[in-house]
Amino acid sequence: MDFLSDFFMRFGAQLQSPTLGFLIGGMIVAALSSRLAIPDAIYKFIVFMLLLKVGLKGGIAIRESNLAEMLLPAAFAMLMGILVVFIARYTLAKLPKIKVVDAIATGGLFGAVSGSTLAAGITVLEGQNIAYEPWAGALYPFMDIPALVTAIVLASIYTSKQRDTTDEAFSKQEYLSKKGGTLVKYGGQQDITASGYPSEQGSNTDERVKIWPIIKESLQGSALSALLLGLALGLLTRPEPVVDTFYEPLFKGLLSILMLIMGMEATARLGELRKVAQWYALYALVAPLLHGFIAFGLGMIAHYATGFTPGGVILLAVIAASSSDISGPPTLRGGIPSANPSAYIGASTAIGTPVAIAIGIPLFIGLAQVLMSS
Amino acid sequence: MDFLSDFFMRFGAQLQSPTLGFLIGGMIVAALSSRLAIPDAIYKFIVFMLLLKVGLKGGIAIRESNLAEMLLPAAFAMLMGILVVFIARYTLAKLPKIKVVDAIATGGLFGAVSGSTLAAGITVLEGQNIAYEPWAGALYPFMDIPALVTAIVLASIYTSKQRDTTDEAFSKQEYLSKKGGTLVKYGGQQDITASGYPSEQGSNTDERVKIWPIIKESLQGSALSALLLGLALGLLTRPEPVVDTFYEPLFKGLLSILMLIMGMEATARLGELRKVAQWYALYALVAPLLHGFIAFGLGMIAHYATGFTPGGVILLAVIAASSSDISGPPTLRGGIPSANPSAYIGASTAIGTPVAIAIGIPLFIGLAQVLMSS
Amino acid sequence: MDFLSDFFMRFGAQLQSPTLGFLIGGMIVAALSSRLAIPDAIYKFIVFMLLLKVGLKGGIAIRESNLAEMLLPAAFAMLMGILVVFIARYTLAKLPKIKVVDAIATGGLFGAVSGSTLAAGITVLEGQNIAYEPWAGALYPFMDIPALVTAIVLASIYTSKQRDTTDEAFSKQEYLSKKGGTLVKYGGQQDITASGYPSEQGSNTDERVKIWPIIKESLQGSALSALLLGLALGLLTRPEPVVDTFYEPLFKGLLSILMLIMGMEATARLGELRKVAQWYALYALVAPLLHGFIAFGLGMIAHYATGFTPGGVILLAVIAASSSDISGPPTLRGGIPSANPSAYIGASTAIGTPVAIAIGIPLFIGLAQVLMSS
Amino acid sequence: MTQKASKLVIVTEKVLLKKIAKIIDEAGATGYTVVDAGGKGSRNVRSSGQPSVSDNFSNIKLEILTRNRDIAVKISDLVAAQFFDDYSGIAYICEAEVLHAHKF
Amino acid sequence: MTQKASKLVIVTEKVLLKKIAKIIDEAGATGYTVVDAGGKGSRNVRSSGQPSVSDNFSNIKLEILTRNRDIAVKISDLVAAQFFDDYSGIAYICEAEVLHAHKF
Amino acid sequence: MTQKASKLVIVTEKVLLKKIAKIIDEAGATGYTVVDAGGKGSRNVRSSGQPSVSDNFSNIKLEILTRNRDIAVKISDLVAAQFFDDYSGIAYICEAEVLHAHKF
Ligand SMILES: Nc1ncnc2c1ncn2[C@@H]1O[C@H](COP(=O)(O)O)[C@@H](O)[C@H]1O
Ligand SMILES: Nc1ncnc2c1ncn2[C@@H]1O[C@H](COP(=O)(O)O)[C@@H](O)[C@H]1O
Ligand SMILES: Nc1ncnc2c1ncn2[C@@H]1O[C@H](COP(=O)(O)O)[C@@H](O)[C@H]1O
Ligand code: NA
Ligand code: NA
Ligand code: NA
Repeated sequence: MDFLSDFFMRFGAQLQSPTLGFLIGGMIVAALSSRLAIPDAIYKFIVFMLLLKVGLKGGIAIRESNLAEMLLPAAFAMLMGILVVFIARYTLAKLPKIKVVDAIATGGLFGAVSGSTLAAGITVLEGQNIAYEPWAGALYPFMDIPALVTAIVLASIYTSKQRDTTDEAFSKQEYLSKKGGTLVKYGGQQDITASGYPSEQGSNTDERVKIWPIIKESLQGSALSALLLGLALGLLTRPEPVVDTFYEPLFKGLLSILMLIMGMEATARLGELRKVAQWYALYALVAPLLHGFIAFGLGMIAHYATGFTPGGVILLAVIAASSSDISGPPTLRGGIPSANPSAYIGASTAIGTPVAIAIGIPLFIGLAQVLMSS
Repeated sequence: MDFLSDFFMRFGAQLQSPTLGFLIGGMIVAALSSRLAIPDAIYKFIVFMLLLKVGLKGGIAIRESNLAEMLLPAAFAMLMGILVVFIARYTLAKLPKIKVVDAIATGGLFGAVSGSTLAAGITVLEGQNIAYEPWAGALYPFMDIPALVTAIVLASIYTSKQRDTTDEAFSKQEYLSKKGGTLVKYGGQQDITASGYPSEQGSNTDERVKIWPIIKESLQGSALSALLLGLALGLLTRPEPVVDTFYEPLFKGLLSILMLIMGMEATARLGELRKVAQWYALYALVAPLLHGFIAFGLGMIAHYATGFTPGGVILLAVIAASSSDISGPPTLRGGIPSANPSAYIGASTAIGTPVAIAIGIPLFIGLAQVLMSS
Repeated sequence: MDFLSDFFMRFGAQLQSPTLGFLIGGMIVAALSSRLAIPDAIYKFIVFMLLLKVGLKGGIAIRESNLAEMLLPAAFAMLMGILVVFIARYTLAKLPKIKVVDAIATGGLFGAVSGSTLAAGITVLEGQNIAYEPWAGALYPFMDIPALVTAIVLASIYTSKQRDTTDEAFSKQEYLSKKGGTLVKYGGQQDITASGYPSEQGSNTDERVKIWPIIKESLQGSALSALLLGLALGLLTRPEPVVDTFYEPLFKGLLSILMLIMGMEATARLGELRKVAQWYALYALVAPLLHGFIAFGLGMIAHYATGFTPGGVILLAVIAASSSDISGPPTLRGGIPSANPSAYIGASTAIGTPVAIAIGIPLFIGLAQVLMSS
Repeated sequence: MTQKASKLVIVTEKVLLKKIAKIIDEAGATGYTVVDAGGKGSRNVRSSGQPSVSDNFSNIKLEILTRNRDIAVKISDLVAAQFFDDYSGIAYICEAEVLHAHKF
Repeated sequence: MTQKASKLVIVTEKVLLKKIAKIIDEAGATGYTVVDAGGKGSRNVRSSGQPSVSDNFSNIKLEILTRNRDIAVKISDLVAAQFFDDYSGIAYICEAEVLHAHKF
Repeated sequence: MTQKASKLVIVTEKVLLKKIAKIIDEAGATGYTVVDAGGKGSRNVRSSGQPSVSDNFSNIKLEILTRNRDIAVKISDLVAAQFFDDYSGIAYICEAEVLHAHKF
């Protein structure tokens, strides 16, 4: 009882943070169909600034830290990235009316990491003076890439299996339809088609999924590039003056604007989410917290094993709870083209991210304070 | 004599402020047809930042203030918004070669409020350490919306009356021209037309002006949305940390850039203004000061009645003097489509705003110091 | 020996500066074909902010300084601008496979000044607490404009001479080809042409190169406009509050982002440079340092003659070493349309700017410390 | 296997986008494409209050492919009747052949 | 002295730009022009994960002039076969006459 | 009640916009529409010194509707003669029918 009341009090306090306020403000503004819009250039620049700063701080920190400490958390991050996709594969994908590729792609996006959620987590921690390993932000790619790779590989295996099955069935049908002249002809009016030659493309190619191109594609995305660039600059040069006078002081403020955008975006994507099966909404509501809890547990193991700080444990849980909103979607659009982007982007942006930020962050902080404050 | 010399000395001192310098600098740069351009994304972002900050500060202030104090100034703001439109209706609209709808729209724009002028006023006040009610910025919508609504309603009433008169005349003409086959045919070449079916649209619709859609349209505009969002966030969350470290310190600098843009814009719009009757230029020169003086008088009533600060009186005069440059024009374009945007945008942006900032602000400050410094 | 070891130590220390780190980081990021991109609006805004600030500081400084001091350095800056073009005309243009107009345009670009390199020089000086005349930034136009004017004039003279020669040859050929019906017809397929009427345009026009339009064109460019606007505002208004709280603190940080962009740009332009004769690469490698050394020498004369500070000497060398990347190219594209932009933009952006920043700045600082530190 | 189509092009003020999109939908067209545009016409006012210093492109160009010329003309007529008295705009039609489409 | 040409227009998702540019090159077209576009079609998903609040225009419109109608049709067929199962897109052809070009 | 028209399309470098606009005006066309464009042609240099990292679209596409084919050809010829020696560019003509215009 004491545990619970303590927890709820702390949880409640979090709800007043400006970070959350801007997120919810954005959701409401968009819901009232305001014409307020933050220009795309500003949005991209803010994301760049935030991730560069996380990278710079991480790089500076790594210079002075014992890298061995990072090993266990990094391994757990990788594990989480892969695990999340398999969870989606064996839960979401099994639900009625859910296309398997859509479910896998959704798992990939929820396994991947959101820079804005990570930045929000860091800001809230700093607002509460909770210490964390400054290199914790560098766990991002360790979870992000494995999640995207796993999703794309799983989807490719699944679709190539499917195709084999269909091909057999199809070759018969083709035989029949050939007499009719045109392969695809529905009704009198419909005499042109979108793709013209369905399924011909993949017919006789042996497509083994290549993993390296997927990793490269991820690393080349704008979000990871900014983070890794920051890491490298922090590690190899002496950027402290510019970090302390520019990137650091602007961080919190830029984040508040990003939260506003994410909130507006969440509302805007809700419509898209409505067009797909409602199971996506349920998944998007539950998955962030579930993933966060698992990662929190893994983090606690690292806490007791190698002294991973409570702040670090919280951040690990936060990035696990987060779902990618910037870098993930285009990678998945290219990697699993047959998946419906409305399903995964809707689920992630409209529900996953708000849940991770608004519920996840305060939840994991409250939990850490109760469980590790000794 | 002493009064005047004192006043002119203070007025002169204002002219050296950087705010004004950037405004005039922008005007000159554009007049020399420099290719210097501030990207549109930056412009929109600056306006957003400034209005959000005004809102945040206002919201934080309202938390701790006696809302009853706001009542009288808010009522005066509403009064001013409505009054300004009627002034235009019974002065500008009566001048020769002036279309009534154009005059009403111009009145609406001058009654509405300019975020940049408001921000300039606040910055100058702070530069001079003149205290003002922090919620004074929240008077914005109380003047802005009534002005736009009044203008659109007046214009609708006017045009529907006009149409009734024309319709009678027209039905005869139509009868005659029908023999000719085509309704609209000028000369041999001119066999296509812009609208095709003139006046048919409004023929048998009973158009009572609906006020709520106009208010909604105003509130949903980007400027008011940003201000109200800031107000709500300031009121309901605890944004002080991010306001103090981000929005507040950037305010003055961002304003200087906005002043530059407004100056460039003023020069650019001068050409448009030249195409309409010169009365618009005269109106745009006189109206801001006249409106400011009336509002100043009302503000003084509030000063003596409820202790409205001199700074507050100045800001009330400044927003009355200001004419909308961001949110107003699209609302009017939609609400009074038949009004010529060259008339009202030219008058407001090319002359109204520079006059309000460059003459109005120092004038009202000087006045306040002389009249209320006791 | 002592001299050299001392020099190399100081030179080495410069290589760790964040300015350089971001430049190289950008080059690498682009080389790894990352999709990281800084929006164009941000890029333009940063350049504007940096040059405005250099201008503002310069203007404020000029208010309090003895303008006579500026005379000699300004004269040397002009001399350098002109000299650089003639150097290109009598070295680069004489190399095999090099078109003369291309070489002249390249000389113009290398004689002109880069705002980003200047800003980098100032930042590094300030990081090292090396004093410099705050008006040194105002030397920019004194070198930039003469270089562009000289290049355009030289190219015009050259092309009009060429045309006279060709015209004679051509008139005969024309006579012959007229029988064939079409003037320009290569092969059976090629019956349409790009320009249709080759050389007809310039036939009977007496084109004396007008210098004033070129100067005006330069002054109206966005970079020079921002600098001169800042100068004027610094000189005539009292912008100190906004400079100290906004432009100054953001300078270093914005520069770091600009360096990143310049680095990415350098890599991106390398491909273009590869398409032109390799001599451009060699020129771009050697010229910045050569120009810098000459200017350094001239600066030392001013140092001993009128007490020009070592920091001022370094900045003079840096702007001489710099090659224009923002304002120069469009001016040259318009002024010498027949020159191939791939040649000059590639040489300047891909190699010239990185060399000036990464080698030039530390080199001249080291040199100054060794030669003038007494 | 191609399909003759009419391509209606409307260049007009950006503020009208939503309203015209509704007309297009209601007329039964299967879609439209829109790009930001600038331009000059009889009124060289570009309205909308956007700062022209920072952004000159406040026209839009809409392209609507229809199987049936009548639908295109109908959309054009409706748009012109409703807006071209008060707003800048031009509407013209070209011929096209649709090769591939998801729904046309 | 003009040259009859076919103008192929493809409106599709921005993510495909590089891949389609490659197809165009390989098919032997001499060039293409591309503009940012928005639009509405059968799927009104605009993909790519870009925040629609801040940017609605994530389609592109490609225009390819070819001397030879067959090349245009071939490009269209290849693009449609490869992408239109999974991505939004429409392709149509118009007639044009090239007046001036550097290489056509 | 439509009006046959020629639509001239010019794709060229952005720096030329003002100069070409002047030629269009002087040739007596009633207006033009311009959009930002990118592209690839024989010279794939896009000039103008804009950072290609941050902005790839430095072509413009101009469309000019003229009642009279000759005016279109004349504009095209003038633009080509004056600029296409030194600048990237292509010009072509299509047929169109103007349905509604303020002045055409
Ligand atoms: N002759 C024309 N050719 C191409 N575009 C035109 C033409 N006339 C007008 N336009 C476009 O239509 C818009 C509105 O024209 P207007 O209503 O005449 O001002 C202009 O801003 C141009 O973008
Ligand atoms: N009938 C149409 N007319 C013009 N553009 C269309 C049409 N149908 C589709 N489009 C464009 O093609 C894109 C993809 O269409 P779709 O694949 O049907 O979603 C849309 O976003 C539109 O930009
Ligand atoms: N075959 C083509 N189809 C469409 N656009 C083209 C074609 N050729 C050239 N262009 C456009 O014209 C511009 C200039 O072409 P060029 O002068 O050949 O470099 C290119 O950047 C393209 O945008
Ligand atoms: Na995750
Ligand atoms: Na007002
Ligand atoms: Na130089």
